[in-house]
Amino acid sequence: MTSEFILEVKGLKKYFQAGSSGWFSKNGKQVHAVDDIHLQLKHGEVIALVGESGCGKSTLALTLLGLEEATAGQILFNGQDVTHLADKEKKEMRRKIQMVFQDPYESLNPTQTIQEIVVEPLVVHGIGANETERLERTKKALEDSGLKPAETYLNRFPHQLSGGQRQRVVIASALALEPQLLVADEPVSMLDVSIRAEIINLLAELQKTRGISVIFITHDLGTVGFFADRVAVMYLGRIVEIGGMNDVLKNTKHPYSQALLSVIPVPNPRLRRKRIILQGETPNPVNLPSGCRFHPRCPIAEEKCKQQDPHLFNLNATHQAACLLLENYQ
Amino acid sequence: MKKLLYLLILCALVLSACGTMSAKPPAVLRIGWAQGPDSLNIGVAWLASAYTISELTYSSMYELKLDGTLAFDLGTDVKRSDDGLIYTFTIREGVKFHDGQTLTAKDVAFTYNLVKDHEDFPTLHSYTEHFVSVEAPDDKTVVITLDEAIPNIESKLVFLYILPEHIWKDHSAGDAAATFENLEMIGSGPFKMLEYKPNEFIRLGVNKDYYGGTASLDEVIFQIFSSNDALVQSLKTGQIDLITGVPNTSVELLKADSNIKVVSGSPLSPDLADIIFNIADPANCPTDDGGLCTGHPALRDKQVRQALAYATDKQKIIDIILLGMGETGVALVPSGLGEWFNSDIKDYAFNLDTANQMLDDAGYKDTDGDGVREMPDGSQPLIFRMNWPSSDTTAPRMAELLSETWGKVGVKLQMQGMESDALTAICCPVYDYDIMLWGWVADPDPNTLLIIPTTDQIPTGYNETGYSNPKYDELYEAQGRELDHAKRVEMVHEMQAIIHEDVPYIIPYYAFAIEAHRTDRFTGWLDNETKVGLEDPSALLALKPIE
Amino acid sequence: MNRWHLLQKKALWSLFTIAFVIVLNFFLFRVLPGDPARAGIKDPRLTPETIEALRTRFGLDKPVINCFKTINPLVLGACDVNPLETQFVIYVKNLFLGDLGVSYYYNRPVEDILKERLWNTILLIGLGQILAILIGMAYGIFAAWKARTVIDYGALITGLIAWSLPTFWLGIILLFWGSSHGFPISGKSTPGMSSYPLMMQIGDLAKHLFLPTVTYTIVYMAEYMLIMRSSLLDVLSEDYILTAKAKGLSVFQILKDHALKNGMLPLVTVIAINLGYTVGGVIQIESVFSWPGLGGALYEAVNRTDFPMLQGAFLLIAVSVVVANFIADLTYSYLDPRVQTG
Amino acid sequence: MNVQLTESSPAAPVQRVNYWKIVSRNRVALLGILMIAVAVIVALFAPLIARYDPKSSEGISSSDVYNPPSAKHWLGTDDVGKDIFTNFVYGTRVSLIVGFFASFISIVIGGIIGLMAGFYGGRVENFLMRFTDIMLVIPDLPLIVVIVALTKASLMNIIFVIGIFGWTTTARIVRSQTLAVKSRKFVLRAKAIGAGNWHIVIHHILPLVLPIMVVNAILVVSSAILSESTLAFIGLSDPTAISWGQMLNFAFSRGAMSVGAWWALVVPGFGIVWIVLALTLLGNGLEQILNPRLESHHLMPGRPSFQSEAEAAPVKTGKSTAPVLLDVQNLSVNYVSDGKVAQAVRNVSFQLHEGELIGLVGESGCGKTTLMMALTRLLPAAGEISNGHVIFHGKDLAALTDEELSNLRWSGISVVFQGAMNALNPVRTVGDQIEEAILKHIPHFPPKALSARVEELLDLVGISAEHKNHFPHQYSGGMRQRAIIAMALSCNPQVVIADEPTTALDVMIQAQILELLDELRKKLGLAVLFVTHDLGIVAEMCDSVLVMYGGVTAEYADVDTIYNAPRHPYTQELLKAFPDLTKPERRLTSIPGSPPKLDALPPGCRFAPRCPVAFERCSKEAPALHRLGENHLASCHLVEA
Repeated sequence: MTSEFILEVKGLKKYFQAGSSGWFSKNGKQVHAVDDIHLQLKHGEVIALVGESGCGKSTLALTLLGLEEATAGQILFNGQDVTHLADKEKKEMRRKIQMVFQDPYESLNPTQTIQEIVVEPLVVHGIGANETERLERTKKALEDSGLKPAETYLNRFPHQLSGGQRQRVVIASALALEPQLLVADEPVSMLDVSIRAEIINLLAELQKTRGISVIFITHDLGTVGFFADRVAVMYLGRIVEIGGMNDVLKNTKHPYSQALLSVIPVPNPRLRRKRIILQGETPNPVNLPSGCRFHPRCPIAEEKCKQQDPHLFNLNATHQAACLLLENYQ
Repeated sequence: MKKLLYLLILCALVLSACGTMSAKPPAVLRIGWAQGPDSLNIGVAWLASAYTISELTYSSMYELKLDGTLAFDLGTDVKRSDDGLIYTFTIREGVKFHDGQTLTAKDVAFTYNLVKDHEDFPTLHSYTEHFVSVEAPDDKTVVITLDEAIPNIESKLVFLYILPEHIWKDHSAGDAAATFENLEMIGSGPFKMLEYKPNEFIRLGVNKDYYGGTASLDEVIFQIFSSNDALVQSLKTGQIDLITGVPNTSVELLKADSNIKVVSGSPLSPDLADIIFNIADPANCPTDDGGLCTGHPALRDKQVRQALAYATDKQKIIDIILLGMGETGVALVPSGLGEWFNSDIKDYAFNLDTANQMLDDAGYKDTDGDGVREMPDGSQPLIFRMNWPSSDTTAPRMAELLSETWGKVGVKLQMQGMESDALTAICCPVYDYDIMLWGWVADPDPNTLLIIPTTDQIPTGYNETGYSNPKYDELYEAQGRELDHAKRVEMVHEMQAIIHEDVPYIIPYYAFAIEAHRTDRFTGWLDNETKVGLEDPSALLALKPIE
Repeated sequence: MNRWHLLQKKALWSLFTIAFVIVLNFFLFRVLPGDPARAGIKDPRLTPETIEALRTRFGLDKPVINCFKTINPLVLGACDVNPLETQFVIYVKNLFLGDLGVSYYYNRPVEDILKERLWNTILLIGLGQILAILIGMAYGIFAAWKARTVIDYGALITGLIAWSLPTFWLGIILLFWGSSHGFPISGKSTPGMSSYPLMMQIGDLAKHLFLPTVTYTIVYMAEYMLIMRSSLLDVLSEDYILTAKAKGLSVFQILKDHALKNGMLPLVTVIAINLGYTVGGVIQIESVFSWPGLGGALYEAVNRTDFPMLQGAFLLIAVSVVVANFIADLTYSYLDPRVQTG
Repeated sequence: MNVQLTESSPAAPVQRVNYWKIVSRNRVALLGILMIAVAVIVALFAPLIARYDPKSSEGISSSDVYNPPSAKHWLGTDDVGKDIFTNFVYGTRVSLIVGFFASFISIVIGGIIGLMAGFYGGRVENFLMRFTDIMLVIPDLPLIVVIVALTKASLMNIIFVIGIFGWTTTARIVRSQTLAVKSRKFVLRAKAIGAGNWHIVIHHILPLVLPIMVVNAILVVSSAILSESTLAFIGLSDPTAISWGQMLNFAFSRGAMSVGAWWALVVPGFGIVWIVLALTLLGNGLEQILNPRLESHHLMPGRPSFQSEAEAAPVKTGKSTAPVLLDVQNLSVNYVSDGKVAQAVRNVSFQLHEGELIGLVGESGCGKTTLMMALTRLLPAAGEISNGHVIFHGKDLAALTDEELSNLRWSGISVVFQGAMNALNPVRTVGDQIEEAILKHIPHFPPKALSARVEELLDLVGISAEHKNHFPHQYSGGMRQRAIIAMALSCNPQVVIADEPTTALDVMIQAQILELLDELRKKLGLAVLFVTHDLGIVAEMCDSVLVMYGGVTAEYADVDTIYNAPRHPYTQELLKAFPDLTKPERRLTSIPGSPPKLDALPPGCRFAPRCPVAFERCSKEAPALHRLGENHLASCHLVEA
């Protein structure tokens, strides 16, 4: 452990070419999927990333894992620059950063058995001296993920499992490598409400017992409230507000965060909240608005918001927001 | 506006059609063909049908009679100089082309010179091979000067149809002659071209001014059918009156029809089917002309070839492939050529024991017991490649039969049909084959067939077998100079005997030409002749419609 | 990308394909075994002078391209030849002038022969395609609507059987039947018909056209029916059909206004993709029925080793297919708004 | 995708059994396999089956040519007097050999090109697919004919040339399948665990591309066989190998037609049809297995409604004094497939009053959507109303004729469907689709006013008039949902059924849509039945809530009661599982297990297996629906008074 942070992201950018580029046509437009992200994650810390679709949270995850090549900026893992690695080093790094995907129906190969799925990372990385040892590890990973007894699952196929069980398999296969950082991309959004809790609880438990750091991407803060330490709200490729869970939920400062949190339905008919409903839709990340990228939809935007692009202002030691109106908050 | 005009013309056409229809119907003979002429320009035409049409629309110095003899057509008299190098022809006077112009000796000389000067007239040009000059001192005299005395000038002139100079002179220079389509086809023959639709039909009208008598017919229409089946069916239903190339398989069917008569016999221009052996000697290979001479060594052994001749069941081939419509072949000159055919040759009678015995005696034994004989030195088995042009539908059937009987004498075949150009490419003078099934079309004069196996023709690729026999070459030269007809016939007979003895070819059969006509619309069919063919226009002139 | 862009792109692409076909067409005949020069000459009994004269006449005496005298067999030649004097450049130049060379067999310009035949083929394909599409579509729609009933299974089985029929064999069988039922069995018209009144000529043409068209229609109808059926089955299980039903539209209205156009999209694609394949069917039909079209020309040219004709027919067929494909693409973009404006 | 074809995996035996089971269940594929088996057996044992030696012409004379079928020659003789049955039997060999080897070449070439293009993408894909496009456009049969004609027609050559030109469709199919597989998350997951390209292709892409390649290969075999026979028919065939096409060629070119020898023409063709049909059937069957199509579509006639139980006393719900618009009494729905009956909804009753908004909640598979579809009889073809009434304006919708029902749909009850993209026809403009609904119910709507009306409707949902002539794909997700709402309102319905109208939308858009719905409801006085699984939305919008579980009413009450005093354990558990943003520190619990399968309902209470407070009676006896208050119903033994 050479660094205080397991992960440090500095000015990370990821742009995509807009539209298809064939032999006959080429256009210079770019999608600003991730645009200048700064983020630090301590060892054993859990951070939740929230935002609407298109805000760049999934791209950010893929870029962190090196599944997308960063356009600019730096990613430090344990203090070591992992932004652009050769294939071999990348492979080594992936052993330490693992990912759980959104759709358990999609992220398991239907032609593989559960055993093959969970043992695959071990084989790829040459972990375990022989078949038996790998099998032992596989079983352990499965049982740790709540699939007990492991033997009954080994020879089954994904389609023979329920959605929750499948997501457990995904988690088991990620944990088999004993990673230090886990990126979970909306791991429960495809599951029925009644079983979401068990997956979240499983992740929380594993995080605690193994002390791994977790980046939890979600659009539903309610589910992770109890186990995330910090929350980052993203809008159009940027983090607009970041802070401790309670800071962000109870003392929301950025107008976008305020709006976003206000419209998440709450199962309490007696609670009559003021909902801030933003009009229109998130602008196209190809043509970004000038100044603050939220200003065209911002209910409290001022003239200066059209010109000036705000950076994150410190609100307190752990709470920051990118809004010009908060510039002099303290 | 244009549309209106078109409509008016249409109406006029309909009216006129009705008008003519109410008059006495013209006597129209309909002939079915499976293949139309490739060109009306006889200079570049290849196909027999083009020659048939030319025969009907043009005159030439001589004509071919149904008995295979040649007689004067346009010519009335000929004088040969003592050295045999100068021929002076006198021609008919007052002959008119279809467009009314008079045909004179100038037209004749023009035609002969045109052909002589045009190497791109592939077939005709060879007939003027020895011509030095052709002149027309007056309107009825044609003088031909040769560089060598030849015995058969009649057969050279029979296909040189007289073209009208006034039309062709504009198309005589360079490429123009070969590209001229000649759709009007102005000639002086008994019929004139009325209408031609390529691949559909040719309509000929009778030439009332024809010097050789006028037909009772008004029109002859050659209808081109694209399949033999359609041809046969149309004859049966009466859509046509005559078909000249009856498929063998349909003979029985047509014979069963009381209104149809089937006539078969040796054709005037027979198609000769050959089994060709590559006997080109690698030691004398025409390498300068691309020769490879890869033929199987066993085939260069006369014993082997004779044994194969004994192992060839010609009668069965005729029975199965021609359904009996042919006679066994002997040597290069087919029986259809009449007196030129040597009927005294005793053919190799089919006998597998004799064949086996001959091969055993010659040392070709099956040493490894696989059913295939090996060379006497044991070097290679008697496995021969056999090829034929893939457009030929009878060849593969013949190959099957040969493979079967030859197999019984320990000879194996690797059979393969090939496109004719590919076949040409391996044939000669490359000699990169073992056995081919191919054929020739015979001229009325045996010369064109007899020249094939001469040594001189090895480098040209004309001699497909690579056969070389000084005695044969000598006889060929001699017959080509022999002006005494009887002596020439004798020499030709001897040459056939040599070829039959040496077996560079096996001639499996001489196929009959088969003609079928309806008897309910016209009389006067020359159906007691053993020969059939349209080459003699008199066959058509004799027809009379039945009222 | 808007529609105009798409059109440009497709057109450019079609041109590129045609260029490729031209090059392929030229070199194919010079690379493959078999000598075009020998093929044009046919008969080994010709004198060398005659062969030379013919070579010159068909332009075969010139080098194929710079540096190559011939390609098969490979004979290198001078590289400093005037490019305009090479066979390839002359070939391309002549193509642009509409000159496809002279048929070895007919001794006539290939373009003249093919021009007549192109129309015959278009007549046959056009009529056959239209009938096949109309009947196939109607039948397919009906079968899909009546899914899981006897009608549907019947359609499926007959469709699969018809689809499995070799075109030429179906042609032969129909020919066999037709020959005993008074149908003409070969060609495009009764010989000599052109001297009869127009109405009779048309009647005669129709009689000749009947069997080939029926053959063509049966074979392709089956395919279109199967595609239309399966594509409509997909469409009919789409949510917007349920929407339409919930709106209270009648079955007929839904089929007409919501299913037909959507269901046709895959059909148009298949028609476009299949055009190349369709031509194969035309060769078979035209050779069975001796229909004087392009396919027949190709077939005859193969049998007669008439290289310029073969080359010309192949080129014309390939170019027609490319053009037809282009038209089908345009049709698709017209039918599917997602392509026009997406 | 339920078919596994990998044979290397340790659990392969299980898969193979599965595979065979699946195939054998598909009658089309089975028939194809049987027909192929016959052909293969004939080919293998040709010398035993054939009655003569095909190469021998022993004893044949000219009288044997084209003999009709007889005891001596079962299928007659051909143009050289040979036995057609014998040739036919041997011809099977050539067809199968050419078909198999040629398609093998095609599949290998096409497979490699398709895999490479699909996997690498970019320039490689561009180049390969452009090349494929060109090859696809160039007519292949003429090309094959030309090439075979110019080379020689040996069996090897024919196989090779057919193989070389038959790969285009394979390449396209493999490419698109590779693309599809590549974009699936498990490939990304494999990358994320550090697997290399080769590993991914072998373990993740190929196993999923292979089944489609097999299907394609079968069709390629059949087209190779057709190509071979066509070539042979044209006269390009190997003379040493008898093939069906060759038999036809000889018969056709040697006069069988004029002689009337139908047997020489029919028999070889029958062979080709047999084998091609067999392959086509198998290919089609396998394709059906790979891409199972829905058993039904929306235009199939529905099953008639009937009453299976005696009339029960009407159940009254709701405290609203407003008149009842939709009165649903004891509604039961069955799904019938293969004679098996599954109860999807059983005896559900509720009353929807004017201006009321009822939320219908429950997990997936609890019968919410089935109930909703049954109301206007939009059930899939297998569904039937097996009991109960849906009374709307005094008419029982369950008993109306199709035509009467059509007239009531949309003008009386309209539906806002889930998944807005699919609910709009992609090839027609949005305006057009709205107009259509209006014209259906008001046929004489003045044409001039029509356009204005559509614009008015769009304006109502916040879409500007310029979008009227746009196609659905030009709309964003939120706009599409708005358009659907506009369409639902186009005929002034009194009842709107909204089926999860905001699922799959972002929260902000969801908020916009919900607000719009709420506004419109108040403005137009609509009664709404709102189907959702989001308890948050229900809490914020609804007046009353109907909680469904396993097709029955678990609990019905006004919204406050449901959230603050739920009586049914299911409702209670559901609430515990649902996150609440205002209480982030609250740990959620989940309900173990999953809702019952409709064809395997537990005896007794349907919730008993998952119920934390279930006791013995629950698994034996189904609880009745108990009335707990004026407006509160629950079906649980525990609430029994």
